[in-house]
Amino acid sequence: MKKLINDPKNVVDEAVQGFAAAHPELVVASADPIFVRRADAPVAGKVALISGGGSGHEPLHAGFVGPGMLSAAVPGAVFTSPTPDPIVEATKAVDGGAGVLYIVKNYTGDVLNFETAADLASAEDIEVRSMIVDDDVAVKDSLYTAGRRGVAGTVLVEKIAGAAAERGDDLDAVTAVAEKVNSRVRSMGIALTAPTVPHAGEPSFTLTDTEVEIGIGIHGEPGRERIALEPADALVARLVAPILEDMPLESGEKVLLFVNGMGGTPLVELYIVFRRAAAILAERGIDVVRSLVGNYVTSLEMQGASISVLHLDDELIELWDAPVETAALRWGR
Amino acid sequence: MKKLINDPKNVVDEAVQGFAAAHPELVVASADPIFVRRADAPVAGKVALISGGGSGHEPLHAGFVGPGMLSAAVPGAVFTSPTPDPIVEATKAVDGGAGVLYIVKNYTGDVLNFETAADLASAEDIEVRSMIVDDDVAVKDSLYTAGRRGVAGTVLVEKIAGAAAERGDDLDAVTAVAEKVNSRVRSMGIALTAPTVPHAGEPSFTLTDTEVEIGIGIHGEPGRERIALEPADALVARLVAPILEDMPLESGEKVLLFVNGMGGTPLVELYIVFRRAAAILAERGIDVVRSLVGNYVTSLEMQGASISVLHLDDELIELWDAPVETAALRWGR
Amino acid sequence: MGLGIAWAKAWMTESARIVSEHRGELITLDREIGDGDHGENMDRGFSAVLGKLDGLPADASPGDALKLVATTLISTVGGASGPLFGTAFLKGSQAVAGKEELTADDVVAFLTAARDGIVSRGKAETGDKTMIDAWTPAVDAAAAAAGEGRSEPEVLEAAADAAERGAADTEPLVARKGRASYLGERAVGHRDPGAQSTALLLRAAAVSAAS
Amino acid sequence: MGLGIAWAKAWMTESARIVSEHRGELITLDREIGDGDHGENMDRGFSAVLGKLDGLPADASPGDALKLVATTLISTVGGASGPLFGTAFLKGSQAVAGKEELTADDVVAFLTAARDGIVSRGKAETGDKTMIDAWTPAVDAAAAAAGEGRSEPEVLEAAADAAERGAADTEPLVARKGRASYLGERAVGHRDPGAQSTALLLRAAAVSAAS
Ligand SMILES: Nc1ncnc2c1ncn2[C@@H]1O[C@H](COP(=O)(O)OP(=O)(O)O)[C@@H](O)[C@H]1O
Ligand SMILES: Nc1ncnc2c1ncn2[C@@H]1O[C@H](COP(=O)(O)OP(=O)(O)O)[C@@H](O)[C@H]1O
Ligand SMILES: [Mg+2]
Ligand SMILES: [Mg+2]
Ligand SMILES: [Mg+2]
Ligand SMILES: [Mg+2]
Repeated sequence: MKKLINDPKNVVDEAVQGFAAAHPELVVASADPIFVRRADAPVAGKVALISGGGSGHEPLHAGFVGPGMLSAAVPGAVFTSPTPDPIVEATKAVDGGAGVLYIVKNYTGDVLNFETAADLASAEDIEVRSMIVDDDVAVKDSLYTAGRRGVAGTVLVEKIAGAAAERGDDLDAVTAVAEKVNSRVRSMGIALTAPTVPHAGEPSFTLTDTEVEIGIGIHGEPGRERIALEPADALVARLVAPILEDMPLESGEKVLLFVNGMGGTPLVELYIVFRRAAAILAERGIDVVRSLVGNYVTSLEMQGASISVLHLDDELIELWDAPVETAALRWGR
Repeated sequence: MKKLINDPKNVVDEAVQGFAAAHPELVVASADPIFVRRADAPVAGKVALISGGGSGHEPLHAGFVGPGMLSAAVPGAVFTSPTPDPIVEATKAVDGGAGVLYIVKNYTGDVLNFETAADLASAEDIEVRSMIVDDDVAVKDSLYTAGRRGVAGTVLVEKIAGAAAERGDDLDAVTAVAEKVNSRVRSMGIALTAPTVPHAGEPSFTLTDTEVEIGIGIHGEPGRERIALEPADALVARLVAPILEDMPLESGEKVLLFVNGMGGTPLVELYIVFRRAAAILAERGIDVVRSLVGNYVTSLEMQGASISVLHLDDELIELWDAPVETAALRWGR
Repeated sequence: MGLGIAWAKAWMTESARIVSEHRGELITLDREIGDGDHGENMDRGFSAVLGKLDGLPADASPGDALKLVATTLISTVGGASGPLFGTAFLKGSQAVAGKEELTADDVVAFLTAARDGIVSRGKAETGDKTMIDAWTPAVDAAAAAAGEGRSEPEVLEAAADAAERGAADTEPLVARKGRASYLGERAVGHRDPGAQSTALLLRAAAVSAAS
Repeated sequence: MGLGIAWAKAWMTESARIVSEHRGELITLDREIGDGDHGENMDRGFSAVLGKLDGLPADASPGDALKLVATTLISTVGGASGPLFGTAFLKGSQAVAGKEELTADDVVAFLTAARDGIVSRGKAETGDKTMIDAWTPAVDAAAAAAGEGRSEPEVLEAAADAAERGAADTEPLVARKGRASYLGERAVGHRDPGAQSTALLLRAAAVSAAS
C-alpha cells in the first residue's frame, strides 16, 4: 500500500485538519468529536442540513459544507459510518432554531447511527428529520436486500435541499425537496480497480488487467457483475440502460447528467464517458440541460466512474442554479 | 492498460467533445483543428490569453477557459505539444483587437510550437506575446538543461493574468503580471505510481511498492531521485525544502499554498499534505493567506502530488480573488 | 457461585484480546462480502472498552460494566456493528441490572435481551446471513443448557459453541441484510463477519467464566 | 544520374514504413528518458506525409516534395520533434529548391541546411544528447563521401551509417537539451530517441536511393 499518509489511524483527523486549514473562510472543524461545520453556523431561522458517513468519499461530505449546501458534515473512519456523538454535537452546533435535516446514505450503519443521533438530539429539544438517499440502481430494492445504496446522487440531494434551506423553506419543505430529488435520481457505477482502505492495507477486491466490475458501490464492495473490459462507449451503455429502465423518461424531458469519478480516473476519461452518455440520452430525445463532471463521490483511489441522471423540473433547475459556496462546488458567489 | 476510453487515437477528440457538451454555457470547441475557446470570445478590447500543451493534464488547460481566466486552450495529443495550426486558429478566434498572450509551459516542444504559431499569427497582424512558465524547482536551471519545467504554477499564472486581462490591462501589462507570478512561484512534485499514456499502453516508469519518485514532472518523466516510501509528513518536508531554498521567504510574508493532485491521489491525501506543508510554513512565520487544494495539473492517473508556493503581494491577492468562471475554477460569479 | 464483576471485566479483557488477534481475519471476511472494516471497527471499539474498565467504581455490578461496554461501543465503533453490538450490550445489561452475580438464568436473560435488541434495531431474521445467525443459536443453546441445570460456565460454553456453528452455517447463505445483501448469490461461500465476531465474543465470555 | 522526385517519394514511403515498424522501439526509448511519445509522434507525422504524397503535382521536384514533408510534419507531429524535423525538411528543401535531380553535392547541401535548421531552432550543440548527435556525423560523413566523388546512394549510405553510429554514441551522454536533460546522470546509458529516429530516416533515404 502506497499512500501519502502518516499513521493509517490518523488519516481522517489529519485530513480534516488540513481541510479546515485550507478553507478557513468556509468551515470550522471540531476535533473531538470530529465534524466540520459552516464557519457562519448556526444561521438563525434557517433549516440546517447535516450529512455524513464513512470517510474516503471526498469531497463528499465536508467539501459541500457552506452557504447554499450543507451546514455540517460528519466524517466517520474510512468507509465506516460515524458514531452518534459527533452527529449530535454537529446538530447542536448548527441548529439555528428552524430544525435540522439529516441526509443519510442508505447503509445499515449510517441509518442506525443517524437514527440514534436523531433520538439523542430530539431529547435535547432540537427538531430533527432524516431522509435516506438510495439512488443506486445496481442494487435491487427488495425485501431481500438492505435496499438500494446511496451513492453519487447524494451530492445532488445536498445541493438542491441546501438551496431550499437557503431560500428559507421550513423543515418539512426542505425535507420534501430532498425526498423529491432522491425520488428522481438514479445512479450506476463501474470500477476498473479496487481501492485500498488504509487500515486494511490491501485492495478491497482484485480485478485482472482485463476485468471491470459493473454496479460497484463506493466502499470497494464488489458490484453486480464482473465482465471483460470493453470500450468506454459500450460500458457507458451498460450503465445508462438500467438507469433508464428503472426511471423511464419521455422524449422532451429535462435532466441533469452527472458523471462522477471514483477518485483515480482522470478527467479525460470522465469526459469521454459524459460524451457517450449525453449522446445516448439525446438519441431518446431526453434533454440534458444541466451537467456535472468530476470527482465528487469517490472511493479513495479507485478507478472508475458512475453516471447519475436527475429528472429535472423547473423548481429543481432553479434550486440547482442557486448560489453555492463550498470547497468543492461553487457558483453564483 | 485499463482505461475508460475507446480507440486510444481518439482520446483527445472525444474528451474535448465531452467537455464542450458538458459546459456549453462556458466554452465552444473547434473540432478541426482542435481547440477550446470561451463561448463569448472574442471579447472586444480585452487582451486574450491562450495556453495549451499536451493533453493528459486535465483540467489544465481547457478547464480554465472562461471569464477571468483563459480565452482559449489548445490541447495536443496526450503528453505532446500541439502543432502551430490550432494555436493560430485559436488566436484568430479569440483576438479581440487588444492582442493575445501565450502562456507556455517550458518544454522544448511547447516553446517551439508556440513560437511558430506566434510567427504565423503576427503575419496575420495579430499582436502576440509569449511568456514561459518554469516553476519546477526539481530541475536545475542551468546551461546544462532545457531549463525548469512549467508545472502546477501554470494555473496560478493563468488565473492571475486572466484577472489582469479582465480588469482591462493592456497586452504589456498582462504579460508583466504573468511574468511576475511566474517569478514568484515555485513547485515541487512527487509520484507514487506512473501514468500510462494511452497510445503507449504501458506505464511510463515502474516503481516498486515501496518506492516514490521525488521531483517528478507532469509527463511521466522520471524525477530527480527515487527513494523509499516515507510517511507523508517526511515527504512533504522533502518537497517544501527545495522550494524555500530557491525562494527564501521572510517571516511575515504572505503566500498562496497550492497542493495539487497528480490525478490518481484521493483528496484525503492532498489535505494531509496541505496540513503538513502549511505547518512547515507557519513554523517559519510565513503566512498562508490563500490556498488551493485539488487535482488541477495532473499526469493522467498518476498517484502523487505537487506543492506550489506563490509569494503574494496586494496586487496578486486582489487578482487572485477576482471573479473567475471556468469549469474547474470558479468563484465570484 | 454466579458470574460477578470480575468475570465481566475478564470477559471484556479477553474480548479485546481475541478481537485484536482476529482483526485481520475479520477484515478479510468483511473485504470479501462487505467493505473490509469490521476487524478495525471491533478492534477500535474493544480497545476503547479496555481503556474504560479501570474507571468502573469498585462496587460496580456486571450490569454496570456491560452498560459501560454498550455506550463505549456505540460511541467508538460506528458502522453497522457499532449500534448493533451497542444495543445488544445495552439491552442485555438492562436485563441483568442490579444483580451482583449472574446465574445461569441471568446469562440466558442477558443473551436473549441482547439478541432481541439487535433484531429490533436491524430487523434481520434468522437466515439473513447476519450476526443474528450466531446470536440466535447461542440463545437457544444457552436456554437449553440452563434448562438442564448446567453451571454458568457451561451455559456460556454452550452459547459459544452454538455461535461458532451458527457463524460457520452462514457460509452457504445469500445475504438479505447489511452490505453483503448487495452481492446476491456472490455472497454464497463466505462467512458473515459479524456472525464470526459474535462467536469470538461469546467464546471470550465462556473462557473468562471457566478460568 | 541524380536523385529525382521518384527517389523523394520512395524515401518518404520507406520512412513511413520504417518509422511505423520502429514505433514501439522509439516509444520505449522515449519512455526511458522522456515522455514516451516519440514513436507515436513520428508515426502520426509520417502517416500524414504518406497520405499527402499522391497530391503532389506530376511535375513536382524533390524540393517540392521535401517542402510538403516539412509543412506536414510541422502541422501533425507536435512535441519537440515536430518543429525540429519540420524545420530540417523546410531548410533542406530550400537548399535544393528547383532542382529536378539532386547530385551528391545537393545531398550534402540538403543535409547541412537541415542540420543547421535544427540547431537554429533548438540551440543544441554536439554532445547534448539530441538528434543533432546523429545529424552532424551524417552531414560530415556525407560531405567526406561527396568530396571523394562518391555517388548519391553512396553519400546517403555514408550519412545513414554515420547517423546510426551517432545515435549509438548518445548512450553514454548526459543530456543538456530536451526532456532528458531533466534527468541529469540518470539519462546515461540510454539512447536518445530523436537521434535514433534520425538514423532511421537517413537509412530510409539510403535504401530508397540504392534500389
Ligand atoms: N440489519 C442487520 N442486522 C443484524 N446484523 C447486521 C445488519 N446489518 C449488518 N449486520 C452485521 O454487521 C456486520 C458488518 O459490520 P461492520 O463491517 O462493522 O459494519 P459496516 O457493514 O457498516 O461496514 C455484518 O457482518 C452483519 O453481521
Ligand atoms: N533543443 C533540441 N535540439 C535538438 N533536438 C532536440 C531538442 N530538444 C529535443 N530534441 C529531440 O527531440 C526528441 C524528442 O522528441 P519527442 O519525444 O517527439 O518530443 P517531446 O520531447 O516534446 O515529447 C529528443 O529525443 C531529441 O532528440
Ligand atoms: Mg463500514
Ligand atoms: Mg511529448
Ligand atoms: Mg464493514
Ligand atoms: Mg517525447
